[in-house]
Amino acid sequence: MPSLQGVFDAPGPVAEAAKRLKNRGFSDLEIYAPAPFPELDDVLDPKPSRVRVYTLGGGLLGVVTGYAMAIWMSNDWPAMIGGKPFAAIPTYTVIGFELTILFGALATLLGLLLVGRLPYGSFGKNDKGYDKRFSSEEFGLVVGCRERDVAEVDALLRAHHAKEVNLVEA
Amino acid sequence: MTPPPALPAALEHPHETSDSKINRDLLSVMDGVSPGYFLLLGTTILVVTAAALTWIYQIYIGLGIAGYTHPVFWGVYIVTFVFWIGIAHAGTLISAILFLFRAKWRNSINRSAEAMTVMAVMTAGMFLGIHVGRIWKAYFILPYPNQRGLWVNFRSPLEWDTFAISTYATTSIVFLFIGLIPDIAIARDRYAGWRKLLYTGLALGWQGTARQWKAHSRSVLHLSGLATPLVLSVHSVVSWDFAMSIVPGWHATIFAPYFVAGAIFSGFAMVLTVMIPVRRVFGLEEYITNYHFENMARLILLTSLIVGYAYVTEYFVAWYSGVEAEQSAFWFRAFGPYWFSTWTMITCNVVFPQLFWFKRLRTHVPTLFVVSTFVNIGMWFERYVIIITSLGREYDPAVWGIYTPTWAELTIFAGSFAFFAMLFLIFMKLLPVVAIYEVKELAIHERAHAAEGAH
Amino acid sequence: MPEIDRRSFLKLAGVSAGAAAAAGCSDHVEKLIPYVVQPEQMTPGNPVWYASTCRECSVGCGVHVKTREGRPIKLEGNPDHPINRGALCARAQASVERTYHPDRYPGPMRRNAAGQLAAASWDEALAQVAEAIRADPARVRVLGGDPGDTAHALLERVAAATGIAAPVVTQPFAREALRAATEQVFGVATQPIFDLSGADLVIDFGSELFESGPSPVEHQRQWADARDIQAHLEGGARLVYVGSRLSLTASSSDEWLAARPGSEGVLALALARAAIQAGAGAGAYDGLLSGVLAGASAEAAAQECDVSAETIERLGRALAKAQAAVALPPGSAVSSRRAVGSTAAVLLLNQVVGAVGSRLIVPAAQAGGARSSYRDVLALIREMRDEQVDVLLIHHSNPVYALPASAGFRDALAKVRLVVSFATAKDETSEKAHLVLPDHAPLEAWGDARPRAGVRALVQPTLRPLYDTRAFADAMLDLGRAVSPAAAAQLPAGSFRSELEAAWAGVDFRAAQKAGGVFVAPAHAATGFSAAQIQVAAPVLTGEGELTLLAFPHPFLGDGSGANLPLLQEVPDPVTHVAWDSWAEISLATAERLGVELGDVLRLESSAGAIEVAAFPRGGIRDDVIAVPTGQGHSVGHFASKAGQGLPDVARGVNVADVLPGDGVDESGGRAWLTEKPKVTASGRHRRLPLLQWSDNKRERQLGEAITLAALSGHDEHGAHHGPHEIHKPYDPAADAADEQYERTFHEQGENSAKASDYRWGMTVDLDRCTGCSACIAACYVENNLPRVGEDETRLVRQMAWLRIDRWVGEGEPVLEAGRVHPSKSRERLGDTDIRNAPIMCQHCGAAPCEPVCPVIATYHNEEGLNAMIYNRCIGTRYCANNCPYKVRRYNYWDHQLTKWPAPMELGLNPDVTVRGQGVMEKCTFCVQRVQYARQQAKNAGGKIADGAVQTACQQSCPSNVITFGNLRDPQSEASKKAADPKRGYHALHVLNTRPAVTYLSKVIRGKIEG
Amino acid sequence: MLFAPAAADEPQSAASVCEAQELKAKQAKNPALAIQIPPEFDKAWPSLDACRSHEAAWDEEAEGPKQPIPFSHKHHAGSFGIDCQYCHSGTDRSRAAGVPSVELCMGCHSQFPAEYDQLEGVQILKQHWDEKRPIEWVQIHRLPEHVKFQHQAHVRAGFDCQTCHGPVEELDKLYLVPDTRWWQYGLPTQKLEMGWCVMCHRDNGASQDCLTCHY
Repeated sequence: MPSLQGVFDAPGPVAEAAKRLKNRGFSDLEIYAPAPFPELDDVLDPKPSRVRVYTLGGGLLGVVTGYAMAIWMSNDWPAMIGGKPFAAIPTYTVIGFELTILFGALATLLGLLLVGRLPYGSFGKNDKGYDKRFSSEEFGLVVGCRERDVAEVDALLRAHHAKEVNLVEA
Repeated sequence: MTPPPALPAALEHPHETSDSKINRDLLSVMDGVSPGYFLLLGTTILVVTAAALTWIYQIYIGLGIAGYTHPVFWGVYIVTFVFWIGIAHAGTLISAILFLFRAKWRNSINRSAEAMTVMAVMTAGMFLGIHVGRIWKAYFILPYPNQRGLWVNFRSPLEWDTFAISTYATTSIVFLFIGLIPDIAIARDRYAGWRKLLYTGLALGWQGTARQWKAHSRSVLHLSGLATPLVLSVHSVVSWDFAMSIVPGWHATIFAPYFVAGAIFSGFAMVLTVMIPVRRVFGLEEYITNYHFENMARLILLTSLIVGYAYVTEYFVAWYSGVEAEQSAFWFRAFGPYWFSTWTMITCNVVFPQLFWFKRLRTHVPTLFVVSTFVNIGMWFERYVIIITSLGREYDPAVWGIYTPTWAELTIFAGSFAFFAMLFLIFMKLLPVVAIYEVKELAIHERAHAAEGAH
Repeated sequence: MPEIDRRSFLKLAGVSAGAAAAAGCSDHVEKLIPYVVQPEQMTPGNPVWYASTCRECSVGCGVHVKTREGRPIKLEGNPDHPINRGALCARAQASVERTYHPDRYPGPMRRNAAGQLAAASWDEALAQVAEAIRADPARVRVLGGDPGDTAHALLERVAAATGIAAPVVTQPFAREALRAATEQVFGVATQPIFDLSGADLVIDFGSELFESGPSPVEHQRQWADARDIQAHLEGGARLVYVGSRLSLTASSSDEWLAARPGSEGVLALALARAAIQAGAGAGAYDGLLSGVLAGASAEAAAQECDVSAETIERLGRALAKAQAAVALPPGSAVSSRRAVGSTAAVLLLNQVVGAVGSRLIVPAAQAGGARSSYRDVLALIREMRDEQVDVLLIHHSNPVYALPASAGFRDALAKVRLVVSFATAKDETSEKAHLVLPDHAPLEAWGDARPRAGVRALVQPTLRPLYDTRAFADAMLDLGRAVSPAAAAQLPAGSFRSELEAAWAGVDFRAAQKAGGVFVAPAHAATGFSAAQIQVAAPVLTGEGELTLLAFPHPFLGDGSGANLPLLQEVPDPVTHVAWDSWAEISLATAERLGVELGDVLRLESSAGAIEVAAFPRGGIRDDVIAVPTGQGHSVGHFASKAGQGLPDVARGVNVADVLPGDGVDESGGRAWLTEKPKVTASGRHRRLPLLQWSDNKRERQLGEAITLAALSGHDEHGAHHGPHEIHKPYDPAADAADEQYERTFHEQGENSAKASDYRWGMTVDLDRCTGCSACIAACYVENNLPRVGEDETRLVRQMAWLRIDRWVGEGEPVLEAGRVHPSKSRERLGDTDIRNAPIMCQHCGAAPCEPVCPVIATYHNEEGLNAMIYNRCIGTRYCANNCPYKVRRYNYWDHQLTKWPAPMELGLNPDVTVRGQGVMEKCTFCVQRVQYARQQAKNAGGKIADGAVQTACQQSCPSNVITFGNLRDPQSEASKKAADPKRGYHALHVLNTRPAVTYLSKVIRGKIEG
Repeated sequence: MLFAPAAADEPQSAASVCEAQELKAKQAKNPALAIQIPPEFDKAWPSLDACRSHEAAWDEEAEGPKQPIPFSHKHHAGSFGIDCQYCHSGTDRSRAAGVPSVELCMGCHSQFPAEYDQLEGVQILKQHWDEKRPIEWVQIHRLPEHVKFQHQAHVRAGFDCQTCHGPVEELDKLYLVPDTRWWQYGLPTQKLEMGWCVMCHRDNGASQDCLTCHY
């Protein structure tokens, strides 16, 4: 089934075009942008990104691991150190804190990969509708539709100041 | 603050060329190596080799080739370690904290700053290995399960260090990498040959779809959230390497904030010292403007004041405490055989930065360069003062002593700078030294505004 | 050393697994080499002890030699020996190094055509000498030190049998003047015995009681006991020191009279006169006032000696009042050309104060034994110069080094056709010899001695000779037999060993072997007293300089015989803390006048020669004196010279004898040392001295506390403020943070709680008894395999001493002096004796700062209160050392075990103590190996470790019982009792709340002597 | 096949006592076997298993280093059941176990009949004794220098030598018998490794103070 690729200059029109298409019931949409733009974020998927879940989870895991490790290890072979307690919580806070950050950061990276579906496709051998111009300064809106809708989509895209519209897949 | 200058006209007509000017300008840094570049790289590699050989010899023959003496068990190695850790703070600070403050002007310098962070941490990390007496047993410091059934001492500041530094290194690398992904994708689309392969791999198939950008910006946000307290913690932990001891001149509650301020101070200075020539050589004036430099200068002035305040406080507390050991230690700092290090420190860190009160000077690039260089020197001497002079005058006057660095220490010290420079030179040719996508973000916004204005 | 020797050594010794010499965990194949025949009394792994006698100096202390697997590894004092009663000095501790010295000759050597010493066989070597003697026995001479009683007798018999002249004896510090003076005054030519036990007033006229005196170890103990503050609340014995520099002895004295050197005799007479006038002798000696004491008025003496008349009068009264006063005669440093006179004067003083017979015992003259007279040596040199000597046999001495260069021995030696040396290890003399017939090392040989009346000491071999050596006496016997059948006929048939047993025929030899000799109380034999011949006169000094040269005996190197022992070079001089080098002490004023600072090189010139030596300006020396220690300046020897540092033939320091006139003899023909006023100039060069103490300014920190007698007895509340009692923290196990933790934790865990551990090891250090003699340091080195790091490392203050002695001058003051690269100026003052010697070892803190900072738990606190240091866990961050306020941790910057023990020295290592490798921290362990040994013995016996069962090495060796080690959890232990001292006990740097296990007892300041 | 008629005509003959012992053994299994033993070799000593142990102690294939003498612990401690402490006499009163002196070996071997000297090991032993030359055994159970092991403590606590040294009495040629009895956090510990000592100490409530072994 065919898909059309609209090329835009600015994020705004892309967003509007995408909204319109979505309302018209076109579900197979993909937006390509050279840089992050808030207006594009929620067009296709209004739900807040789930990356934060990973970060939080990693952080919590880290703090627990940090304290637990320090306390258990110090008691596994108790050696008297300068008359300090074996479970010296204040000092172990440093360990807990550092592991919070460490695990949090790694989890965030993991989140990015999973949520962002990376590594994606065939490592960027231009997939459907992707164009190196999109890594320049232009925006792309790729719509998959039925034969009979091609004309409509084309018109709609142009109506939203698409510089050009290409049929990237017959 | 003065508003950001209007973007160069060329950007308003991106279709005149097949590719955007931003891409071409910023990627051009990466291609083509001049003889000058090779000369520079060669020199650094030479020095690094010399330092490496010295290190190997030291491992073989023993730390005796360094200048340690009875009361002074820590020397130039630890001084330089703390110095580099300090440098490492600018990057994360600029990218993370300024990001949270939405200080958009950071966009053009944060990449190189983050890169510097990673490199500085790598350099600093090596010094822990150089410093210890039995590096072949240094793995004992890791809490790994072993047949002996032995664990590590989590009460030791050095153990905290191990965790803090490794965490910091990992996080900074993650931070840098996530920021790089979109730019690597840009490069992937524009290069052929081995670079193509390399970037294809590193870009992880980035295409800049809406979903990817969404996840990306969230990750950057969260990482910034994590990195900000981390930056503050890391140098606090390093400061506790000293503050947790009972050595007069080390055992001070002010150390954590004092060190953090100092770190930011030296970090910004180092960014200036490096970026000014880079901008000059690669003609990036359009992206890294005096406006950026001026803001950096402002921050340097601020932190310099904080650091200066810390110096005063230290002396005041030493005097006010009435503890004779503290008093004589600080007196010794200022007027003992190490007076030069103390006064270098004060001149470079407190006096020179005051020039930035004057707009003419803080926008005058040569001045910026000179002052920031002096600040780096001053900050190295600050650590020298703290470590060496305090150890030289401890509780038992019978075993007071004098420490003088040896050729070995100085070689390795020089090697660390060469190592840092080498990494940066390689980085410049391998990866975008300015965050392309962030610059575009700004540029496209500008253009949008311009367009609306036209209507 | 050659493989064959090692084998033959191993054959007898046999090494147990993992002998200390084997480096760390190397993978190379270790051989287990058992005995062929195992001595029945020895078990591999357990020590075997032999009683013997120390021959390092003429005192003859009794030692117990600790051997492991047939190797002597440590000397400890023989508790039953009347002289040292179990203690030893640093020199004795170091003497074990002679056995394993790298400079030892592997066998007989003969100088070949190329002038090099090459190996030879005993037979050909002896044949050659015998041949030469046979040629003309009249032109043969024997020169040497004291080979021991029987050996000397045998030597004389050989001489007689072969018709060669009677042997000449040379001993640089032979106290010939004392012998002569004793004959003058008491009519007996002998060495008197001084006994300080029970004395209440001691005046030392420069004998250096505690360093090079008549019997340092014995006298330290007697002195310390006589003034023990527990036993004598009024302070006990007082010590007055007469001398021109603040020596070790002076530092411990209550009053120091900085008299002009050489004026001791005058002062003694003046004191005697003052004492008599104050009623001493109850009129018995009034006759003297008109006789020898006629001119000895206090005023005249004040002029002569530079001591105020008032002081002389006061001390005179004190002497008269004293129940048990005694005066010690001038030592070698102040023995001038008029030494006999001044010595006699001091003996007279003893007579006047009634010391003779009790504290000064004059035994009957002994027959036999080696007598030396410097005059005879000079005569011999003349003969040699006139080519009347063809063969010269040299034993037990190093005349080329020890005799003043200007005496011309070196040149005269060149005129002797055959020079034979019996040296064990190479020295200046043996390097000049044509033949070397090496003697056994002291620990390898039989021998005996009569160090003094009533003591007949036995020397036993403790290991089979390492090399192809032969006991000196045996060599002489063989030589005598080889000379002619006639001679052989007159000589005993057996060996030296059999001769020895014959000589000891009268006594139970087995018992003597166990006891180390036969001891009886010396009998006082002096009948008369005559002051008639006493001739006191001012010293005759040659040279036109303004400064009098005081050539004082180095406390460790002595006459130089100790200079090749690395340990004696390594242990810093207790007064100046200089090691591995010479120095010249001058007063601060003199330094200013010459415009020199510490380390600036001075040039001393005299008619005899010139030396260049680094200046050591200090307050504790007269302005008209320059003092240089003897013993340094060797040009031969791995450690004595700089050969060990890769600088062969470069002398270490200077030999002060080089500027002394060769003809310096006193009235009796003994050697005089106080003879020269050299020209002293600044050479303009500077050398950094290997100096181990930065400052003598305590800055009022709690490091070496003192309390006045008044404050102690509670009379003087003002003085009390200076006393440390308000900072005292009496020991209380609950005060040990670690203990609290152990109880809390293990109690919960129901594991072996801290209570279950019966021990909390601790120590008390009584500064009031400490003289700073440094025997403890030497003992620690030997016991714990501490590397002797050498000059260069010492200059970087990288010594590995686990125990050091801080020397403080008074309380000090917290001056904010602008620190200089030089150590800060000496705070000593003439006459000021408030010197505090504070031995500092690991304090085994209950809340140790070093422990929390170690990332790998290489150092921690164990149940018994020991601050453990686990070498094999250490990664060398060195944070613990930074955080130790006492700075007692030492770091291995190099792999000392490879570099600092040239073969065969590693054989002398203590197998019970790990030899630390490169990159690890180390420190005092409270001799944990001894604790563990005692624990095992106790276990085997089914009991607990008894109090006193564990003696740390430092405690064992200490001559004045400064250190007490024991279980602080047992309130009855010696250590606990002493630590509980309410007024004197304190913890070093207690303000840091480290809760140490070491409790110091402050020095008691007794003040000047009241008249 | 069991019966070898060929062998019957030419009886196998022995060239040494040991061969003789072997043949006797064979014959015991197979009475038909004709053997011929010269009288000088027809002796009771050395016994068959002495011969075999002697052989095995120098077996190149067997694990463990070659010792200067083909000494078999199996023969001495095993078959003859000599108490370990008879030779290693220091164990109960010293840190070191002690290796027997040549004299001790000779104590027994000098009393044995002359034909024992046919064994090469005995010949070497006697050479050493005559030349008063020590035997250089290759050490097998070796601890690094920084470990201070107390034999007496463990022996007096009643532990068998085998606990650490393995079934010595069953070995002709000695070697470090592997033992991974003790596991630490799922990690195997090799014999004579620290964890190996520590786990045993834990199980027996012995001290875990580092200073017990490291000083």
